[in-house]
Amino acid sequence: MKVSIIGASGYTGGELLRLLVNHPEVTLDRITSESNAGSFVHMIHPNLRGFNIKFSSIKESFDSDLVFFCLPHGVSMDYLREFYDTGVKIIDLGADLRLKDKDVYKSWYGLDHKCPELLEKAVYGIPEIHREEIKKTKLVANPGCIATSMIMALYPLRHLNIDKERIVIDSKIGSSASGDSFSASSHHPERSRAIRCYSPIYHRHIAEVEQETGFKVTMAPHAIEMVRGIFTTIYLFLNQPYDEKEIRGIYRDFSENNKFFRVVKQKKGIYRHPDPKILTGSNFCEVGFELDRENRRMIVFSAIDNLMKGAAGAAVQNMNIMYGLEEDTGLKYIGYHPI
Amino acid sequence: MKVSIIGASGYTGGELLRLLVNHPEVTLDRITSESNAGSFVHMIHPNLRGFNIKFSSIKESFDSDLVFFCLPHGVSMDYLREFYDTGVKIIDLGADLRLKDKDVYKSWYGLDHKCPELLEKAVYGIPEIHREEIKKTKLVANPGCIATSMIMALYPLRHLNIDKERIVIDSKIGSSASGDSFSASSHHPERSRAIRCYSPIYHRHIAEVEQETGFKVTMAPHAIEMVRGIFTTIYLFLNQPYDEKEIRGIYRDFSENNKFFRVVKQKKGIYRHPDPKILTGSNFCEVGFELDRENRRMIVFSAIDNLMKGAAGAAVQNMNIMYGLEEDTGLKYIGYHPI
Amino acid sequence: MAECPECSCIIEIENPEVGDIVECSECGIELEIISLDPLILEIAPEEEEDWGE
Repeated sequence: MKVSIIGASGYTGGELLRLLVNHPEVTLDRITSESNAGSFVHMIHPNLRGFNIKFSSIKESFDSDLVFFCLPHGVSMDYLREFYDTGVKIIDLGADLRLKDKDVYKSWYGLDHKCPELLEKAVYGIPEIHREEIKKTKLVANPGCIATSMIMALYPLRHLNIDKERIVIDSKIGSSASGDSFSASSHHPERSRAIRCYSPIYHRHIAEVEQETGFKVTMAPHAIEMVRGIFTTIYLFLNQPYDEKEIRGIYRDFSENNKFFRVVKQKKGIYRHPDPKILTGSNFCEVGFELDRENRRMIVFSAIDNLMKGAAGAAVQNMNIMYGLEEDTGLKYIGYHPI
Repeated sequence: MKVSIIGASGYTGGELLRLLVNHPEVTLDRITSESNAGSFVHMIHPNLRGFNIKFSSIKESFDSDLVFFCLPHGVSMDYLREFYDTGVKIIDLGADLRLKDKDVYKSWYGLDHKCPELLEKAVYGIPEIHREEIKKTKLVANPGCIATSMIMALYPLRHLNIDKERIVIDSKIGSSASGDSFSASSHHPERSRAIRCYSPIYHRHIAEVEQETGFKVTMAPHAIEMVRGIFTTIYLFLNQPYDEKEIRGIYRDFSENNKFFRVVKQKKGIYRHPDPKILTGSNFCEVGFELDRENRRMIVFSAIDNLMKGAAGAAVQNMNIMYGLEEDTGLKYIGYHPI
Repeated sequence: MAECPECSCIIEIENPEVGDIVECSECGIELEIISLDPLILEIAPEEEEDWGE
């Protein structure tokens, strides 16, 4: 199928392009970037040297079956309706279609939604939850990266008797999650080795967790010494005692139905809990846990590559599902060890 | 074809296994590690979770067409003759077969060679130099990682009028190049952010450079803040003036005949010279240069991933050539950006 | 097809027009088409990019 990427000069667009150039079923149509139109992609994404792909402009003609939107939130909205009306399939990696309720959207993003009628048409792009709907839709809202790491860990526990009002989440985030625009705070001497909490409590991805799991969470993201990767630590209060086998069983069943979901809780080896370090470039989400039976508490760990399962990898996974392909087509990436 | 890895618990063996599990023409036979026999591979290489491969012992029966040796130098020698005599194809990723002259071997490794008769049967495993011989041999000596980065940059210049006795090489090396055995100096608080020159002048890989290019080099490797990657800076004294187009032409021709060799010298973008950062996990060698015409000097840059083009990637490339396959079969890995 | 005056890489140009700015795929320099027949490229005036170092 012929696909285009709108806004391909950013990290998400670049990662998506890396996946698409080696995807067996895909031929590329337009790879747009207004500021770089006419220039070679590898001047921005050096890992794509040798492919000789050029950026084009969104104003040029399209001949695509599916279009990926990798535009900042608020900008996507300007083009979504125009493209949707042409009948083309769309996967929006931005935030404009993630929240079903335009008032909730306004409260988190401070913008009036320009195409609210698309909100209930869009399917939230976590296949592990919405696989059947994704098969039938023409419009997918790719989830936020931190949201993905939280939802993948919490959703399988939705039937447990836990205090759904008191969930504490402490997330550690790689610098690539804030995109390629640089600032004083991203200047190497200031950013290197920092442990910097940013937008605690009011991080936008929280809204997606509540929408998808019904859990009310408090979350604080911390930028740490990492480029790719999200490591999320979730603190749960249980209303009744559970034992390890029960919890592990729940997660194991979930992994049996979802090939990109892995349970990691080992007694041996260096990597006994999930670790984004070894997931780099792969589409896996690894979840583990530690149970404090007496005090009825549990800690759950969740690790992903924010540019893969948290963005481009999930987008290709959604595309595969929309076209009835094997879900891991063009996504058979294994992490590297050591890295 | 059926292949085995002998000594698969180390970083090179693990990287080779990562490539082989996704190689279209390969089925795995034995994956040995004496200390881990019977245990799952992913306890040592967590990125290989989900493949359920177990380590076996070298004492068990083999049914392989080709065997990769990933044993420390000196240990390989104990098994090489035994396996060679069975007629199986061998690629030795260790150092025991790299130096053609057993006395040179002894001077660099301090050991008497146990199977000197294999030395002239073994082909030095840089396809960009020995492609035709590799097609016909049953025994390949995979080159050293730093040696690879130096030879790939110097070999194309072998006909230039340069002072072949005065070549200065300053190499920056990732920690994975010293393998998985830990020590006081590899302890994180001591190793993190270190810039530590180790075995200057007498580094063993120098012998391979002189053997393959005829150039006499002085080299000092520096361990820096990097896990994967080698960045080699080569300082050359020219006996006559050359201009940029000539040098670029030489390297461009070399890259046209060798798909894993790339010339990188750009006027634009962040990555204007080679950088191992964006080659992580790929089998490319990137070479660039800067010419000082008036003073008849030149600096050449060479970047590789020490575990890929410097080890496992080259080994698979050699295997592909030995079996008449496309050279990049199972090696179509693109670097990641950002990483 | 034309040769980049900076690095002599051969550049393919679809429907070239005089005055167009094209980019060399190998060295990334910006080039201006100054004639069509024969197709000739000249290094386009561009401010020296600040390396930030």
